[in-house]
Amino acid sequence: MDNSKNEQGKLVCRCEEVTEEEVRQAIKDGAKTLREIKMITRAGMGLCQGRSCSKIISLILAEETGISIDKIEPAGYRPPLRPIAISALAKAKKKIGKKLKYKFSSAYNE
Amino acid sequence: MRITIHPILGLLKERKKITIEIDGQKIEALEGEPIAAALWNAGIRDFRYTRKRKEPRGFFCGIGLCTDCKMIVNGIPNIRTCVTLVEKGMKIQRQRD
Amino acid sequence: MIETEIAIVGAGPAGLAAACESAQVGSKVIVFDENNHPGGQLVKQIHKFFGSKEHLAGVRGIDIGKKLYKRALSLGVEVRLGTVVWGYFENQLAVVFNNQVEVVSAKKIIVATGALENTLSFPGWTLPGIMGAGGAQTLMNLYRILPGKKVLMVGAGNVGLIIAYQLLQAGAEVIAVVEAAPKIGGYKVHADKILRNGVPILTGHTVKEALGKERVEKVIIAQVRSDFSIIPETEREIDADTICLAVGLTPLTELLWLMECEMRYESDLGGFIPVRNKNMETSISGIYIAGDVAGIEEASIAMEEGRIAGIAAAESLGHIISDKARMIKNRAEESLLQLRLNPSFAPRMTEKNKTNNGIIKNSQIEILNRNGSIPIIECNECIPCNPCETVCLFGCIQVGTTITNLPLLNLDKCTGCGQCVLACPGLAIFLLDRNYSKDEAAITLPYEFLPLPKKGEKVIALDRNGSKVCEGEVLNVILTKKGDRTALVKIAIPKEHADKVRSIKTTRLDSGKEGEN
Amino acid sequence: MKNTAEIVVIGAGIIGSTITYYLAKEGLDVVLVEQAGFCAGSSGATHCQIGMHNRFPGWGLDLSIKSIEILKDLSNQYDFEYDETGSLLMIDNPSKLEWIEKRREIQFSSGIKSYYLTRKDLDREEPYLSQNIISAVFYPQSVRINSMRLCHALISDARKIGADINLHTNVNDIIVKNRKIQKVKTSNGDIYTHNVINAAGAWATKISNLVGLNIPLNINKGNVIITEKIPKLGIKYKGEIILKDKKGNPIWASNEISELEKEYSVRFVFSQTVHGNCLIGRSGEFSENLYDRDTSYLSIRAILSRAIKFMPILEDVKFIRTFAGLRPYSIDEKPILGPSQTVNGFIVATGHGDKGIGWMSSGKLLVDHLCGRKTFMSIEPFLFDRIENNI
Repeated sequence: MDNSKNEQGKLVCRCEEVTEEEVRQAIKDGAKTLREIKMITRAGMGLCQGRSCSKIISLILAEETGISIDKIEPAGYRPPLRPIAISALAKAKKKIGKKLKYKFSSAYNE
Repeated sequence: MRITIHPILGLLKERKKITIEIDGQKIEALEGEPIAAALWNAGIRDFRYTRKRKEPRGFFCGIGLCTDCKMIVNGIPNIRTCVTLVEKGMKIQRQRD
Repeated sequence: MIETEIAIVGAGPAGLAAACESAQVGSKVIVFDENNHPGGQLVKQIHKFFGSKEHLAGVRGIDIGKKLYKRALSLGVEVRLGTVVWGYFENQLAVVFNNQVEVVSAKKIIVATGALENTLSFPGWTLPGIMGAGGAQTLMNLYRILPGKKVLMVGAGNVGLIIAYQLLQAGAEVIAVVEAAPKIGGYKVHADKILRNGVPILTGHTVKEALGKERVEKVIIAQVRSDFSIIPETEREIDADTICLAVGLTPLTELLWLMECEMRYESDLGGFIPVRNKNMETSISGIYIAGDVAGIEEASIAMEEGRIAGIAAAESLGHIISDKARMIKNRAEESLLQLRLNPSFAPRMTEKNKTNNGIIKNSQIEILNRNGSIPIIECNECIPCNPCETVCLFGCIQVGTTITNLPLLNLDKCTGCGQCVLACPGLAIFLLDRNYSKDEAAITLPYEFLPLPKKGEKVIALDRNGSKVCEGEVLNVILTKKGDRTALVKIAIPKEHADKVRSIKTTRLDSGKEGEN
Repeated sequence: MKNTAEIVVIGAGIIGSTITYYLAKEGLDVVLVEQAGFCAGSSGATHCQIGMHNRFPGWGLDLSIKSIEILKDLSNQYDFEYDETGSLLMIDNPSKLEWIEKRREIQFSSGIKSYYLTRKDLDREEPYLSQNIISAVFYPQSVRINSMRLCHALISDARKIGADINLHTNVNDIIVKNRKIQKVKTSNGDIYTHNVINAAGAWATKISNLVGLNIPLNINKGNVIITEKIPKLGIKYKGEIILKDKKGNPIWASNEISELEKEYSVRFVFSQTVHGNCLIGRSGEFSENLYDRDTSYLSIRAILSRAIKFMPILEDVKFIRTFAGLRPYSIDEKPILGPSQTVNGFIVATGHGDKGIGWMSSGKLLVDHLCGRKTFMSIEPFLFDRIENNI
């Protein structure tokens, strides 16, 4: 069975592929808030903006520092609360995925 | 696998079948269902491969929050397939960041 | 710019209840929801809810959602689905629908955004096939796609137990429910439903690692100590294609953080929640909350909170005089008090009573052996629930005004009609006829699986842990409208097994698994 | 937290972190105090680039060139995503051509390299640019970094060599006796010291008020928008330049500029991180309120509507986060560096406007000056006296 990926360490942040070890190291390096852990490790900086990992990381932070869990606030929510297409705000009606002049696919093939 | 008959929900209602494409492979989907559901039904579990570890990822939260099911849809990357409904002829690619 | 008196974020039980209450007294209400379906999480709750008549007890969640939505529409509420609320700028909400951003100006805002599933991280937890239990529930009950064939459920709280049962209903095999705590967290009746269908609940266990290449193929579980550390050499490798994580919920408070509402941490309620007053109004005047975003509780509680928030918002807009509003709020508050009666505070059954399966007045013990069917109530936790009392035409079951009381049986007038069996949302009532024939007893079970057994068919009779006891013969299968898709299956079994048998397994090929590939 | 120090630095933005790092390297007993986390103010709300296309001969360029030199050197030790991206100045209107040519000549004379990309070149190199861009100038020396990782690296290293780092610690008061600093009172206790460096960025005025001084700053609030990760869209750093008349007022020669874009002084700036996220800017609004760092709906809208005119592909890109930074400009738009003449031991390092990263070398300049070392350039133009005397 393939578990070579597991040997690279247990992930806590799914989006940015940050391991528990990296988070603990950031805390040892002085991080005391979720924001600081995020700045150092990128945990919570991905597309989901920390929605999956912030609770797990809060628990690690509480465990490592002894800070009470009720004092660990989220890293800060900012608009937009969901990924929003730029055209939705910048422009009039335009449906996702329709009549594209510029294609990403080519960039992916590079 | 579709649950065609269910003790509480009864028979699966007839819905229009459409075809979508995943990395060139044609699969059947039902109108009104999200892309992720159609893929799962077709037995596809790996929706994307991650940047660092090149790990497979699939359906996880189902409500558009975890963003793990993101794929390239009609050329546009990072589309949350669990909340994006299928459309006829949609071209979907596994995202390899 | 969209203008309205009340903007509600979230069309789940709390949001829709708030909408109905405020629209009923003449408020202009728009509800926004990012999902394409109304009802929030109710759309996939296919089990019957606890509570009392006022809380629509005994009705399946999915139908409560439909009812609420219809009612909201009939009251003139505008429900905008597929509309994401993504920002809050200078007292206005920014929404996006069909890739078009709009701004919403509302005099009052009710935030009913619900909750987000917690996750559990273990090596390999990112493999496809490992998902939130709610995600799996969405797949099977909303989109009608089976999440997997061999499923391991992680977490024995109510969510884990209920979804494990629903996985069985959908035709999946549930290998086990693992729970790190030393005991089951959810209601016993929910646990019993899966136990008697052969799903073991492994308390004091955790997932150590998931293995697989393109998807999960194997999972290693292990026993844990009370500090949740793994006990060496207790590891077991199990084949599984799906792992569901049901490890709690967190209020989805992101919008309230943006609004800069004052928050406080309540671990029992799932994390940070907004500080609110009796009107469900937050620290910011004109912003109300209801439902799971205000703390993780039951859907029936969410609806009552929604009523309070809805009527309070309408009151502050001058649509209802405060005396009347107070009456409605008081009623909702009383209801909340009842629903919140914590089972752990209520009196536990004695061991003796437990063996009798239901509380029966001592003087009636002899009636247990009379001819004909009598109910056996295996409800020994103080759940806020009383449909068994409400449904009995002969007044044989008493719960009383405190709905967490255990049901009290008075068998004098019992006809063995079986209405209580159908009404019990916990599927915890059975009918037992000890003297069905010379050698046989007959037991009537609530049954919610496919295929339904047929009269005369031989079935395998299972005990409370799902182990085979004996064979049984189906005497009767009744599917009534009142039973709402719960069938009554009556089987004959040898007399000596009367107190053991609590479930059946059909031996026919499962037609529910049609289309398997 | 230590209760004595040779010198206390207030602020853990890019300037405060740099100063702390060099002071610690000098072997000084330094305590850093910061009200929030590291890099939590303007340094954390920036494009993180040093763009040569908007530099001109003089002190500003000297500071920038030295900053790049320092950063390149530091990048051998720390990973802060130092990236020699170069930058592309886009020309969307023929009326800019003559002006840009003049600018290039001046820049070239002081060592800023650049070369033209014709429309044909752009078709090849920059397939995602709008066809409305008539040509562009590429500046190969521009770089971009991750300021948060840089701040963290500097602070961590300073800590390792003995600096006492105190984040989430408020400075409540600074006690002055006989025109000499005695101690700093913080939310975590008092520090006895005779020297304080005020590197509090936009909050520097508030800190100086504690010792009875005033630092006049113009606070400019700027929004930054972050997108999802996407494949590389050509040169990682590009932008437009808005012409200004002699009074410094913008001349809107740009194509299709809307009233909204004008209102928020929007200028298109685009940069893409090594991870693939894009940062889109920028707007500017003068602000008095140091507590209001919310992004405004209209300013985001203005930035995005400008952005898609230059790079239409961005229409389909999703933005995931927006935030605002407060850029502290001094009244003559020069950084303010150096000791106060009226309060002994009170030293200022602020006023970097939107160029905190580009002028991070000013931190080294200040430390070298304070330690009596030879400085890489004269500190004269930046000295606090020039403003202090004007109060």
